[in-house]
Amino acid sequence: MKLAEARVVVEGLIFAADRPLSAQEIAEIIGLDPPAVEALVEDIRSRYADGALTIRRVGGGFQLVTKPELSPWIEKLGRPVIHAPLSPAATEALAIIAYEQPVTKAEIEQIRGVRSDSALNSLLERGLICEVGRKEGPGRPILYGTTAKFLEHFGLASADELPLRSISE
Amino acid sequence: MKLAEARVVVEGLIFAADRPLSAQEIAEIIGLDPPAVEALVEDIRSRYADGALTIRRVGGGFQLVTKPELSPWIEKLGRPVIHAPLSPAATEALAIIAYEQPVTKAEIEQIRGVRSDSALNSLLERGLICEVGRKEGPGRPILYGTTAKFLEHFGLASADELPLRSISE
Amino acid sequence: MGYVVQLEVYQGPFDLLLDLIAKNEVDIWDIPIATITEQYLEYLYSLQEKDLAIAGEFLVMAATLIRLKSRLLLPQEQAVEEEEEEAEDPRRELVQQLLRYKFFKEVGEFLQERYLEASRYYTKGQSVALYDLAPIYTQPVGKLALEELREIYDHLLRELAKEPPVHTISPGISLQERMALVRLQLVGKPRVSFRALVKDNTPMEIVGTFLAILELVRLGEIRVAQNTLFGDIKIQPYALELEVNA
Repeated sequence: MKLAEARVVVEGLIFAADRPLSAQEIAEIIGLDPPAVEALVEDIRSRYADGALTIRRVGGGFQLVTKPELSPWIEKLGRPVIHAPLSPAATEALAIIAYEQPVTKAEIEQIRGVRSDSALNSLLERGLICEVGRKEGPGRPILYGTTAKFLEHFGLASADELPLRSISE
Repeated sequence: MKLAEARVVVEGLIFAADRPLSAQEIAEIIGLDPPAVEALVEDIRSRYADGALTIRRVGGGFQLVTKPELSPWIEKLGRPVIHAPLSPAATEALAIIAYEQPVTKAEIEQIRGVRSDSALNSLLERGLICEVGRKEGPGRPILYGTTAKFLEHFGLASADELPLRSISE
Repeated sequence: MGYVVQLEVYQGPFDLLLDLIAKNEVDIWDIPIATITEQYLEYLYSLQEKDLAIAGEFLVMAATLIRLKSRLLLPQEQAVEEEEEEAEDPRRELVQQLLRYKFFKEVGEFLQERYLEASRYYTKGQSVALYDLAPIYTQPVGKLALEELREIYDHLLRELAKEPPVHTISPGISLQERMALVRLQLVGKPRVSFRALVKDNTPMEIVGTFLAILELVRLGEIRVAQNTLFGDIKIQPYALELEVNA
């Protein structure tokens, strides 16, 4: 396959996928190596310069999205808001789960200093966290972890973009 | 708004909309008239010449899709599997189409008393109905009818074999 | 009667303490426990004066602070008894908890910001935009029977033929009373379903309860979720962890 053709296929795949596609996945489909895919994505992105779309890197994959400056126009479509902003309580709980996973509700509540049932429910409903197992011990409490959707929801390319843990602690 | 800017907004709207957008709807959002929108859509389409995407006209609106020649590649992403049964709304729309065909969306909505876009989309995706023509008159609205797949599912040789309506009405 | 409040903007006792430490511009490793305890209690008293209930976690922290204060006031004899062992600062554990909490609170704020930024990027609105890649429906029509289709159609036509029904509205109970009923149902429960709130199932009750829920959402007292079209509506108190029953 010629590079120009490969570029078009990569663009089509990223558009058509209903989830962010990783360079690895694309590479397997088109039979090139991941660095070549990365280069093609860069090429596509630069060709989008005077259009409405761009490709962002999120959750370890590529995703076709509209440029942020168009958001005031797109809001006029009245597309239902899938993700209302999370409450501070829920983001605190999510932060703890992201770093401490797998973690139980009791452990989260111990760090936050308050009950966290509704924060956890809200995160579960949005599919940002899920039950990943049970902890050994009395009551075998549920262990929570973050989902693939977590990074996508916050536009994070990978967990490395989360703030580093301070050393003082 | 300059035309170049309007073109970018139109592209963004078509991409982000959760339904095919008509020239009229786009025109209302950006404050141009429908023929100007049609011209912008043509411009976008021609700019897509050496890319993966194109704009097709479907159900009286515009929709961003991958070019048909890419389908062998895109199929490798896997077809989504949906287990959900028909929604009550879609079932109602199907009943109306079965008995009234050929019938327009407006006529279906008049009988149901509510908007029926997503019900029709769901039936189209399931292959139970299809576009069978256009009604003469203003706007030349699309006429819908049931498909061979529909007949097959209910073991009917033709739509004439549908159970007779009760006499009470 | 059960009464639900939210404690201003504080997410919990650690949040309140961190705010007091910041306001006093003191070193977190050298917290003036006497001053901070005093201010902490003052805050709780001010809530009481406003007739607001105080969550149990805030009271537990008050007790911890008072205990710390009394230990710091004790002469250092005990430390001497422990000989070589360095006398551990009794504040140490609290400070570690505070720092730990502070880190996650900041990550939470970072996530909030990232969310706002990320929400300006829109993804493709329709998933049907693929040629020859329609979803596979395992149940295209489900268990729908031909006879049902006819019944649905007949029913729709009968409804259409009917004169629009005239509804008379009786005064019934007020919106305020409906809201009070919904609040009452929520006391001590993580969530209730809309169906459970509507007992008599009369149109007045359904509409009245629905309006009460909308009003409570507007006031920020509850959150609602509906997972499927026409599905049941789940109602949760907002920020449950900060609520207590007076």
